[in-house]
Amino acid sequence: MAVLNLVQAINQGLQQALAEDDRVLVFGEDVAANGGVFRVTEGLHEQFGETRVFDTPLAESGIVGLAIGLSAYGLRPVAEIQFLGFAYSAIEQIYTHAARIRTRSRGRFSCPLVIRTPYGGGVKAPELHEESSEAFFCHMPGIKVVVPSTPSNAKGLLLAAIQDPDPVIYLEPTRLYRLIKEEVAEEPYLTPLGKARIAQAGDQLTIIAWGSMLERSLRAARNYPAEVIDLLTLSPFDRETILASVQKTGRLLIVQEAPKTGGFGAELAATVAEEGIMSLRAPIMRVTGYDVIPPLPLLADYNLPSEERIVNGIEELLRY
Amino acid sequence: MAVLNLVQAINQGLQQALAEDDRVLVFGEDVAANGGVFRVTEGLHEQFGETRVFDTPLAESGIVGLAIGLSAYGLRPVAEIQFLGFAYSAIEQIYTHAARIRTRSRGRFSCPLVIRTPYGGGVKAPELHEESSEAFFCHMPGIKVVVPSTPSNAKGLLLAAIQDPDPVIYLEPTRLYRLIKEEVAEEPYLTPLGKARIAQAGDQLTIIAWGSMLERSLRAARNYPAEVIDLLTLSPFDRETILASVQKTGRLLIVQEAPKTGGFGAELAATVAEEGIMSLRAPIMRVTGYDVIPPLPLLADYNLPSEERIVNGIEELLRY
Amino acid sequence: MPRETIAQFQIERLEILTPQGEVDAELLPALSDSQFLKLYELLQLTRIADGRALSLQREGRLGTFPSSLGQEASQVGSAFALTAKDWVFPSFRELGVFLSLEYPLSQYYRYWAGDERGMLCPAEMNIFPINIAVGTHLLHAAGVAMGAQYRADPVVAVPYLGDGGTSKGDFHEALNIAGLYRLPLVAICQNNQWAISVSRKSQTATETLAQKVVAFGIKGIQVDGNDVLAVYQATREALDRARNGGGATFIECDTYRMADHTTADDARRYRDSTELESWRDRDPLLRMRRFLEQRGLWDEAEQAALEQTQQQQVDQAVSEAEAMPAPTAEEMFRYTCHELSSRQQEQLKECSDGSP
Amino acid sequence: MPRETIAQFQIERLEILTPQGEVDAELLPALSDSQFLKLYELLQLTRIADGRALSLQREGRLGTFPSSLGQEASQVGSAFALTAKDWVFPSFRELGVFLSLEYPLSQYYRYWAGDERGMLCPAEMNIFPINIAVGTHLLHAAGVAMGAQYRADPVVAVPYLGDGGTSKGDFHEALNIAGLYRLPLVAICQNNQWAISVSRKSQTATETLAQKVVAFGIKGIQVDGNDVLAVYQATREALDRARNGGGATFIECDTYRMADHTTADDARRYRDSTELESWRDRDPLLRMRRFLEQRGLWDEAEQAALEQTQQQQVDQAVSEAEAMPAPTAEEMFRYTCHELSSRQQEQLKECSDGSP
Ligand SMILES: Cc1ncc(C[n+]2csc(CCOP(=O)(O)OP(=O)(O)O)c2C)c(N)n1
Ligand SMILES: Cc1ncc(C[n+]2csc(CCOP(=O)(O)OP(=O)(O)O)c2C)c(N)n1
Ligand SMILES: [Mg+2]
Ligand SMILES: [Mg+2]
Repeated sequence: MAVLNLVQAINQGLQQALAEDDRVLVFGEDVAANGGVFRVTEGLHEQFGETRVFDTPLAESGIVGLAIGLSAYGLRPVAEIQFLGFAYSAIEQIYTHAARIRTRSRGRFSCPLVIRTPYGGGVKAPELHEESSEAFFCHMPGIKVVVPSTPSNAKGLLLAAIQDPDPVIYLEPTRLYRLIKEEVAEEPYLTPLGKARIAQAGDQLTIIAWGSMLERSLRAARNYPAEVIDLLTLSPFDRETILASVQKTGRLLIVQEAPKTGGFGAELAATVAEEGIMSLRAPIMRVTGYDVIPPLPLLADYNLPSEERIVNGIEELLRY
Repeated sequence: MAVLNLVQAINQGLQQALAEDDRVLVFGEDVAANGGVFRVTEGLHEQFGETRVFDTPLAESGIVGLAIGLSAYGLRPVAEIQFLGFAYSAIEQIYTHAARIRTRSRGRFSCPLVIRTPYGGGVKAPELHEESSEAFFCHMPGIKVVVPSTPSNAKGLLLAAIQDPDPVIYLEPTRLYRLIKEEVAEEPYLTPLGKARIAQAGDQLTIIAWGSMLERSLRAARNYPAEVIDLLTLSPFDRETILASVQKTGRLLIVQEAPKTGGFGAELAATVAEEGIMSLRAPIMRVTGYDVIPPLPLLADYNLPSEERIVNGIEELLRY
Repeated sequence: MPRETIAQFQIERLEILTPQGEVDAELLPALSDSQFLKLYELLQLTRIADGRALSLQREGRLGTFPSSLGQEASQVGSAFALTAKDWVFPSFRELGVFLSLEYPLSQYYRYWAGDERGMLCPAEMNIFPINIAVGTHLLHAAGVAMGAQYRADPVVAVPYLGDGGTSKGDFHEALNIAGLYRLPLVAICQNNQWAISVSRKSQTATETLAQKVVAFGIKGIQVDGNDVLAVYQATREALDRARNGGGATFIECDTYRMADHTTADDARRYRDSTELESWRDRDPLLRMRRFLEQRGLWDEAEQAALEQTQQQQVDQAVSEAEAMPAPTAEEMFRYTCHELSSRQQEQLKECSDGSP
Repeated sequence: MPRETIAQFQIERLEILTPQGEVDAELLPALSDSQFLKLYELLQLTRIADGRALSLQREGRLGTFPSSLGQEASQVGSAFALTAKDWVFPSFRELGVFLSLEYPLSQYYRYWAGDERGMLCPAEMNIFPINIAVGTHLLHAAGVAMGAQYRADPVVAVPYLGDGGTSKGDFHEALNIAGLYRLPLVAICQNNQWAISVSRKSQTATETLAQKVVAFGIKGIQVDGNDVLAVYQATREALDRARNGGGATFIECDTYRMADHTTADDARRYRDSTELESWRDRDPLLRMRRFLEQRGLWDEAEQAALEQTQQQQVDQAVSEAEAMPAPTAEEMFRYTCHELSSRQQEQLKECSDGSP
């Protein structure tokens, strides 16, 4: 088994999907000769040629709309949006169409497409390159949202997303692209959507995180009796795993990189406040980005939840 | 004082804003000669002429982008999006620009604009005409979200939104347009943003609702000792009023018309689970639209929270 | 040579049939007499089915309905040129297209009665569901066209839009993509001069809509949209070009919305009756009927017989539509994704237990 | 007359200065010698300040930086035609525009070092902050232009965009609006032949970008974007037209991105060095310098002196930029809205108490 980072694992997943299934097409801005601005699609254009892996014009609504048509026709488009911050102009295509064509046509047409996009902060990039607006997509019935956190689940989730009969937004935590390396099985495999993973077992506190915050939460939690849940799929999310953990630990800390108000952590907190409140012995706590516009690099560290803030949260909850 | 419905109250507010301040411009699709598809802008084009009240091309991103430029220039645009379901293509302009220009320019430029749009279900309209996606906008730092619930607060909140120095999304509950009439003071007045209203006092249960669900919650709650909070401003929301009420009642029911998962009710629940959990004697409950695409008229009544569902929720909570 | 002309463009207009039903024999599309008759029948059927929808709506048996009155030639002429394999992407005012492609009228009515099942397209045709978000569906056509190109499938993707739809950003993104990849796509724009209350002149400053596609390097043409033969001919040529690798075409059908925007609208609020009257002479049915009469293919008696048959056909569709059992709550959930989440399962249970 | 030409369009290209610096006296814009010199100084300053940014980035003193190398004439020529009251809407590669308008270079550097304060525009000018979301800012220019029109304020709104920006839907919505209302707007498109790794030919099928505005009923022109006089002249004419109620213009500056897309890019991965080399002869600075030399306005010594002065000017800007105190957490909150919510106040407190 080769030791791969996240970029390489996703690249391998794409390569295998393209090789296995001629319905798979990979496209977006700069994904062909350039291999993607993060090199996630490196080598694919050379290997599979212009009809399978191609550049598009600079038009995000266009990229997603094209994927919708391709998928309805029977292909398996994997479209890249260069950064999540540029997906906002594609929200109409995503929510009005990709999410609804199955419903609207009562099942005659559907949209088995994947939209890959780098997301999240901590990489000292220009404005709009560090967004974490996953919550928008988690409030869209008909859309699935997946966030890998390690090279091996990145590959398995990607392949599962490509095979999934529904539209999947696959958010790649930019900060992790080259941060974590691990052994990744060479052959293709599927990591099922909709299932969370216990990244660290514990019995005094439940921490839920995803993407880049999972890595940070694990660091923060390493000396505490905390169960760390790696959500992996945000929509539909794995309620059962969360409720079972909270029932055991009685304490819940949610770590979210996005601005606090209206973030996806709110849904997790609300769900536990509805369905698991009787097992809580402390308030639910969210450690999140602040309610501000994601700042440029010189202020970015103030905003992204730090290990210290997570530790403070853990300590505070354990005092109950 | 004249007895007005919601349409007339908003119309009066617009009329007075236009008359008082020559910086105010009203535009959108069909707002001029046609007076808006719901007649909210009726008579304004005749009274104020083509330069103040005008039709735009069919281009929602364009309408919002135009409002951004006009507001940065120093005017007070009040743009209409014909239905909330058509605002999705304007989300990039709203979140990437309207929300950020103050931040991006460190205060040199700002966007005192209002985007009015009919929203919500229960009017037997075609697809995309009954959306209630307010949660998207509540997760955008830099954007304010206001939802009137009666003719008199509709007028006061509109005038306050127009005077506000920041971008405001003003969501008009379509179902209420002609449902409720009440006396509305003739002269212009302001209903402050950011403040909730106690629509019914009570001490055993807190119900939070907004827009069209407020009306329904009040019906459902009329024979119960429930405090009904009319949120009015969703972003920034009035935490203090909510926490004070829950502290008193110990029970919380949130009524939301949007799909459950990731809706704004989740933020309210999460906030109370963080900051008011110690006073709760029952789980928090959300009565919401289901996690489905808003259906066409023949199925619509299944989805929109009914009085019966709200009553069931009240009864269930009161059993704790 | 400081100022040099480096590119030049022309926009043409095609007309075949005069309002009097006359035609230069050389221009006549290569259609048989029975095809000419079929075209007329479809125009007539569209008008009857449309009129019925308006009465059903007044009786509360349909919801808001957008009439095709006056636009029948644009709809029928273009759809008649398609093959059963082509993919069609309607906007919301294409009754004549649905009928020409033999989509079940009962389903069409059912949709406008507020039932999604009306858009469950039969397997033997590829008609995308009605698109409400104006201008956004051209991208889906581009995607299907690209899929067909990838599979060397001789299919053309045919989106319908209105004059208003040309102002949306997605119109631009879609047709730029169609131009770039030389996609087999033919966009049919029914310029009916109005987008609800916004006139064509208040929509854009251009002299024509056809010229808009100079921006994409594709072919644009204007046709007399009330001339079913001209619309047919332009569409036919564009489809052939698309199938032969010649790329996309945009056809502006110059026509007129003779009715209110929808049954929820009152056009008298914003438009002049003289404008409306001026278009009556150019009625697309009358023109085709005169043509058939002049060729000896049609007379009063045949007209009366056709109307009667079609009325019955429409009655039948109404009965079928109204005989459909009500949709169930389960159907509201079933199509969200290919399977229900655990939360949706609970919701469905709650919903089925409760009212209505 | 079945097929009639109903509309015709031409696209012109303007060139004034040859690569050898020669010019037909009749074509020369009405500028004084000192203005010609000023233009050259600005080209030169842009190049020096740009080169310095690249070294600062390599030293880790700036973040990712997009170079203007090769595009100086398009930037300086257009900006030089503006008045101080005009509103400018930059994209992200307009160093030459900022310098021509006398925006403090120290702030420009500060911005690219990751500090929003770099975009706090001085009160005496109207430069919108750098726009990262490609193509979306033309709408803001349209809004400002409409505001100016409403106030009868003789201001023109001038958005800058690249070839890639022409593919976005907002480009279409903005220029359609500009055409419809005859807004005082002049869009400067730097067609530098690349959008990161996507070539101009892979962006759109059109022969020119200028023709795209046939879709909006506004004037479009292509100019030699490496010819500072042609760019100036075309901009000047467009501004005059806009101020006189003649509506909007789109200017395609045909130029070349001589550098990588940004410091995070490596253009060798996707483009041919022969293409790059072929553009070296058309260097915008060299051309203007030759012109000045031929007019007896410039020599080696003056060149050396200018370079020295400008290096010092740039040194000074770097020092000022780096002398700025770090921004505080409070500034991260302060500009979200005009006042903080109660939750933001708590967050600010937590944030200020904690690290970093
Ligand atoms: C994106 C969008 N914006 C607004 C509407 C509301 N609306 C419905 S039809 C219409 C006018 C459409 O005009 P046009 O494209 O010319 O088609 P027509 O109605 O004339 O057939 C409008 C504004 C919509 N359906 N979609
Ligand atoms: C909407 C959007 N999509 C993608 C990007 C990422 N991106 C940054 S610059 C660029 C290419 C821009 O090309 P062009 O408009 O020609 O400007 P140039 O870089 O050549 O100056 C891309 C794709 C972006 N900034 N905005
Ligand atoms: Mg129309
Ligand atoms: Mg470029």
